[in-house]
Amino acid sequence: MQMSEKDVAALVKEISGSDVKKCMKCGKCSATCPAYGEMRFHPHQFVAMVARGRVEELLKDPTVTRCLSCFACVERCPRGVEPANVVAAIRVLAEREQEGNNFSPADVPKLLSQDPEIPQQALVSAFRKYRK
Amino acid sequence: MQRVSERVIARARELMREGTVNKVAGWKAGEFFYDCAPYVFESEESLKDLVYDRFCAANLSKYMIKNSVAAGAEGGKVLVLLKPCDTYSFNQLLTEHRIARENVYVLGVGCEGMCDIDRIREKGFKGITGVDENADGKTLTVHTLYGDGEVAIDDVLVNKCEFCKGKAHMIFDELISDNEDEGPRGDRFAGVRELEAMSPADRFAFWQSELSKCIRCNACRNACPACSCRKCVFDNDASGIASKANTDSFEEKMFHIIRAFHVAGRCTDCGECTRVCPQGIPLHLFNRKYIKDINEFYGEYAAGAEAGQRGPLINYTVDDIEPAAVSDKGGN
Amino acid sequence: MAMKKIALTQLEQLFAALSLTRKVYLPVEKAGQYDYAPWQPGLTYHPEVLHTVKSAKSVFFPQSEDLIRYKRAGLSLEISQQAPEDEEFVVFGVHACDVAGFEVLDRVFLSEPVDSYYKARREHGTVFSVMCAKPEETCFCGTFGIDAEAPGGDVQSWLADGVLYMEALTEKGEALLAAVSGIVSEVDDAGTQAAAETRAAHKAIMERLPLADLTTDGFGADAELLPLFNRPEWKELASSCLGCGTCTYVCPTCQCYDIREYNTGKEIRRFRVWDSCMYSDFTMMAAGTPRPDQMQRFRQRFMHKLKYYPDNYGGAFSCVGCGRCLQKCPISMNIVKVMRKLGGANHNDK
Amino acid sequence: MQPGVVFAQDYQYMCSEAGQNIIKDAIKTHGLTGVVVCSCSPRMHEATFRKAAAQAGLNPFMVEIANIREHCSWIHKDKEEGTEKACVLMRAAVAKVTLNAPLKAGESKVVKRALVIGGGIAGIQTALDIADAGFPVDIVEKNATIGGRMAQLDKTFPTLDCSSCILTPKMVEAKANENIRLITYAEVEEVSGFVGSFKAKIRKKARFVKEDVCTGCGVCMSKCPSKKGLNEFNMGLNNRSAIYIPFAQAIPNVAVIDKEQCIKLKTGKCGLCQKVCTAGAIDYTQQDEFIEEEYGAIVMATGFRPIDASKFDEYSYSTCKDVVTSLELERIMNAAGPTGGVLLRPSDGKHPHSIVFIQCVGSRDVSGRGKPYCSKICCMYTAKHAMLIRDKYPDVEVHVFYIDVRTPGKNFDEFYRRAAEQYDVDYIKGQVGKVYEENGQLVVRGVDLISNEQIVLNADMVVLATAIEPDPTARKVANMLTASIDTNDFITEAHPKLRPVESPTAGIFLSGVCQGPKDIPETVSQAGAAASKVIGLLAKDKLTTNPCVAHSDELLCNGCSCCEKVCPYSAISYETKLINDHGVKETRRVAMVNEALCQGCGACTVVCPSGAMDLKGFSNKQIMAEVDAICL
Amino acid sequence: MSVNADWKPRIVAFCCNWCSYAGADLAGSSRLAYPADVKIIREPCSCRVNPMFILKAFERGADGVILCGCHPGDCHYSTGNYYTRRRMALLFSMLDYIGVERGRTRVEWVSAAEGAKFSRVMNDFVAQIRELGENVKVGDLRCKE
Repeated sequence: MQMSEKDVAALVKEISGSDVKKCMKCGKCSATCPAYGEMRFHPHQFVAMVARGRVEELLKDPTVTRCLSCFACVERCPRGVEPANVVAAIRVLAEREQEGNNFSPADVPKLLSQDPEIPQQALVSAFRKYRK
Repeated sequence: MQRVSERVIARARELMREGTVNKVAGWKAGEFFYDCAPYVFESEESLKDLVYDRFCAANLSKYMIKNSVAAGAEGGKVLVLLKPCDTYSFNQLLTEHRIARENVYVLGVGCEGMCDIDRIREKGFKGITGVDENADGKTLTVHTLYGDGEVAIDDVLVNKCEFCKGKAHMIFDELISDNEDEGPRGDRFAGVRELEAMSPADRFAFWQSELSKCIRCNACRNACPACSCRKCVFDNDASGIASKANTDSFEEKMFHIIRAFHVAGRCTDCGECTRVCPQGIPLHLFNRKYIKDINEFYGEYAAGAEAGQRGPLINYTVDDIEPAAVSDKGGN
Repeated sequence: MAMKKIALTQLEQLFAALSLTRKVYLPVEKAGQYDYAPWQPGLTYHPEVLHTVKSAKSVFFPQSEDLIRYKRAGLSLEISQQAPEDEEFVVFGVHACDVAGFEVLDRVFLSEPVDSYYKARREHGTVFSVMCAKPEETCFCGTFGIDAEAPGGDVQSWLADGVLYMEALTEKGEALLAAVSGIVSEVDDAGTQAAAETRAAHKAIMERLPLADLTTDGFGADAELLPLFNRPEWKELASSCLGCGTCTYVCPTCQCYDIREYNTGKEIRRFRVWDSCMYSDFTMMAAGTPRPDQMQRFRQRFMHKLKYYPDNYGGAFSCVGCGRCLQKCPISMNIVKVMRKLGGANHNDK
Repeated sequence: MQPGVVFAQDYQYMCSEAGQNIIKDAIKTHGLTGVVVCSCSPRMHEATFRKAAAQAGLNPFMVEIANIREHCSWIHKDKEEGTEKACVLMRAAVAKVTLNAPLKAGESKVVKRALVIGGGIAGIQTALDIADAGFPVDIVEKNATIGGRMAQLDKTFPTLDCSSCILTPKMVEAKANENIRLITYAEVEEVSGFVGSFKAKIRKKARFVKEDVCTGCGVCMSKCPSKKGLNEFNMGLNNRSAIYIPFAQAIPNVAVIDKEQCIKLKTGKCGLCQKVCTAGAIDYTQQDEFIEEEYGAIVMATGFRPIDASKFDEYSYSTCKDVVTSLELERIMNAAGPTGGVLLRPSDGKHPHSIVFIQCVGSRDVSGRGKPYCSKICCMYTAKHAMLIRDKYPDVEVHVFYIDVRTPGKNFDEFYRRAAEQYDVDYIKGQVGKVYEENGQLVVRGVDLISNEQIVLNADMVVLATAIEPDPTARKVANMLTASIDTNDFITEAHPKLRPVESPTAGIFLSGVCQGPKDIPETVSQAGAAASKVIGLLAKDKLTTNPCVAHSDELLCNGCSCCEKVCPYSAISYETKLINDHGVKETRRVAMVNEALCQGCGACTVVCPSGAMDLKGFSNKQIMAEVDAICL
Repeated sequence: MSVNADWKPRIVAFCCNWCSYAGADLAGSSRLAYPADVKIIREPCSCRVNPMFILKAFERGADGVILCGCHPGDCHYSTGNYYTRRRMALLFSMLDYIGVERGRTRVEWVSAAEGAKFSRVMNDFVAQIRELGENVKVGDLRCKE
């Protein structure tokens, strides 16, 4: 069954374990983000968009992979929102929407050719998470 | 058990001899092998009758209410033998200022589980004259007037031991134990869950059948270390709910619900109520229900794990669950 | 009257036949425990069960019974009295000890002033005793001179090889057996022999019981009251007593009761309930209780069974050695321990 | 007729004079021992009918009301049903009243003296108001001078007037007022008793300077060779001598010796101050003194402090000298401060050209590093700082990172807008992620959520609007007073809306930030409110207590302390005493209810398993009688 | 379950003096009707309600018991209803556990301003009790004769 965008947003919340309603829109996550310039949507936007149920754009955005998963935003957030986990949840869902869930070493060169700037940390963390 | 037993008895004698204590609360050998009774020994000589074996299930904590005060008045100290589970009751009584701690010397004694003579009888043994613990440590040979038989210890444990809370003592001045604490034994809430899973009608039928056996002998109440009121509301004609016998089936319910409620958050699950009930009513199912509810509603809480704890019913948080969670509707 | 017999497997038919004309009480299992309750189709007798939790006295002297009801009617009081039992019933499966227990109660309730409720039940009830199948280590009826092999009552019976041999002892008993003559059959010599053998085997066991040596020495009408009363050992005997009423309520001879009232909102019910001398409010009076200490209450119970009652009733003891209290006391204190400590070799005169 | 009822009368306006007379006459004629009025809600006329009964010589608490109007006739359309219900309600009231016992309101004395703990603006204002009403007040201040936090401020918002200019006259007035006794450099050690008669033990710490002799000339300070003590008044931005007067306008204007810094007290050598003191005020042998006093009321005015900013390592507060807190900036901007009022950055004393303010440092923070609440004053003082800097030094660029700008208050938003519009303060909606030093330059990285860009700014100074928290002494004092305290250590008010300046513990009042964050005008108005409550209390000669209070039957009490723990008013205490239980004499620990403190909620009655604790006027038996009557 | 139109449930409502009793007064002065089956007992605070009272009501034949107090946080005595909340959660859980129908007991927070809520709650509760029918599980039979 096709899920509505709202259901997907709910799924993001469930996977991330993050309560986006706690966000008070201070922007500390984005202020602290070292990959801010690399990402089309910034951490605070992620949180706001998921809260509003707008996840399609996020799922389609290739720059979500640029999040370093450094967890600075999680560490610094005064409200315990955990934006990095929201980003990670988007990534998981994006992965799931693709054929199969897995991520094999063979995919790495292809990804690199598509985007030579992709941070190594992102690859490693994706590899840890999605290798089956 | 044998080894611990010898050391316990020797140590009690020693403490009495050297004057650390002048009384020893323990279990006194009875007419049969299984009927030792709680007893306060007052001389070293009398300690010849002290036993500590598989049939010393009685919890001695409650006896400390009177005896700790009496010991203080006499300028002495009373030694009490406490099994791991008994220490919870002792702590709870300390929390409630019922025991004069300074007059008590707690000798924690290791326990491998107590046997229930009634459960041995239930296995079909009649006229039991003795049991021997077999070398495997797992079975008993039962001698009867009508021949011998064998029974697995696990099958005849007292209910509280079947669901032992653990082998660790929560309080002691001195410890004699060979047991490693392996944590709780079995799922003590399984019985509660089983009932919860039944339909309300079946639950009602279950309790109706169990409680209709109640003869209101008050053994559960009088054995309970939490039910230590000087005068129980059910004995107090001025309370408005005094009653002496189960004249109507409602009275049993009233008695047992109110009793469970009065000890909620204070009950240490010592299991004495079930052990002493002459009608074999599984009274622990009331108390464990409350312990389970409290754990689920307000976070894990073990009454008597420490002295001085603030019990869940004399406490609150601003975001506690609403009673609506258990009564379908209501609240905000 | 000659002995009759019936196969154990046919007992249900006997109960069914009897219940046409009267209520039949027998030990019935409820949630793992046996107590006397009316027979219903599907229920049968379990000879292997030695004791009901509450003794058979509960049939003649129930734990709770209404006496009178009263309510306001305008400015006056409307009072209605509970009618005493007026229907026939039979109590089946009573063992020798409980039958002896009835005699203990009879001396109290049937002597003046007669207890009309108890008397009515005794008159309308027929006691059908059965010799106990397997006495246990806690049994000591022999101590009180009870012949377990002749359980007594109106009809007494013995079980041998799946057959119940019965014999009427009273007119009531004869009438009862006559009522079921179509179901019970005559007993031949072999049967008489079998019944005698089962009695002999039983006697042999009785002699081997661990409490067979227990005597009433030091107690009874001949014992001196005050020295016994003042024995210092009472204190240690009572020291662990929790003050519950278990021993009292399982006892076949305890006969104390309290009269209480319950306001239903529409009327007042005055009823009586078993009381226990172990309770702190026992014989509570306006000025307080005469026995404020648990030791005194504990002593009262055993002095009554072993001294006061014998004094009042021609030397008979108010204990029948059924052993229920030995099995049920939460802290394993009981009359045997009391008798061992204060009587026998330890008694005052020795 | 119900059992016990001997007289019944129907009348349309029972609450009228004539109706009341019917009741009074009936009481007298029939010798009634109880009265049930079937009428409107007891919330309306219970007092009326009780008074009428009292006038007829019947104890007023022998009156019960059956509410057959609001709870019956006004809501049930079916007349028969309604009548039936009215009868039931009457029956319940009759059942209850037959069990009522005459109650008498207790009386207790009122000591006509108040104690104010804390000598900041809150404490001073409260004390002044109480003193003006003619009651003696003691102010106990832990520091050597009164004045508190307000004395440290440079200007106040939104008027920008000089803080000390408006505070010091009040301080002087407090000293001059005959009814006020200042006990400075002192702490409350013990409090016992209850409303109307508290007993307090106050420790007056040794100053080593005779308070009544010192003239405050200051010579000792200039001669003192030990000058390494951090100047607390200036937030440690500069040093002071071991013997010091906290600041020029200190009240009392008396020196104090810091015994940790004093060479004489540490080594026995020196004694210079004693030599130079012409008044002979120095006394190295001075010991702590104790003052014991009785009070009718106690006011908590323990104030606040900024939280420790070093927990927020992303702002580099502990590593960069030019990252300062707002209160430090107050001192830097103040003419009496370490820089003489010139804006100079702490690291090198140079003039800063760019200043970044960061708001909500530790406020609205549930991560555990900060406080979950809004500190309330930061938005406004930051606007004040920004405006003052832009006003005095137009060359300085000022940026303010904010989450929300909260300005509810008279002329507050106008003030903030002025900062942004007239003074060109750069307000950036967003937070700062990191402050770091790069090649000797402070760099601030933050985000502008509106333009959706990450911003990197060079700054010469960074000012942190750190959250405020209750002064750490508040918890200790509250425990002493058995005043309840919330998870943030703010003192709980008796009712958040209706009794905001009272603690649930009778006789304890709250003034200032100890109850919750507030600015100066709010503090002053609350201080006045607390004072008026105190005056209302002290004006009474006797306190009459609510007679519907808990009562413990000592024969039934187990001594378990459950009741004590649930009592919101600390009205229950335990006593070990000899009890005669039907002839058995025993020493037992039993609960005692202080009727002056008990408010009659009944929480204790339910936790008491033995039923020893009962509530007068709403006893277990009375309520069960009502239940029985209703369920008939 | 069939509902007998003639059957009148007995319902006891314990209301705290400061909020819910006043809320009931407001319901009255606003003429917001609810069934006459509800009878109110005034308590100083919901925390005064002892589980004994509730069982007593059932003993005497009540079909439903409802307890109303100030909203959590608004208690006149600061903390009373917090204790009520815990006690009643546990008591109701036990009643459910012994097989008494859920829904015979309820706790509602009704402020002095919530006359409409009081009326709505009582209408709803009475309807619920009517649905459940007569209380046959927890009552003293002697009171029913």
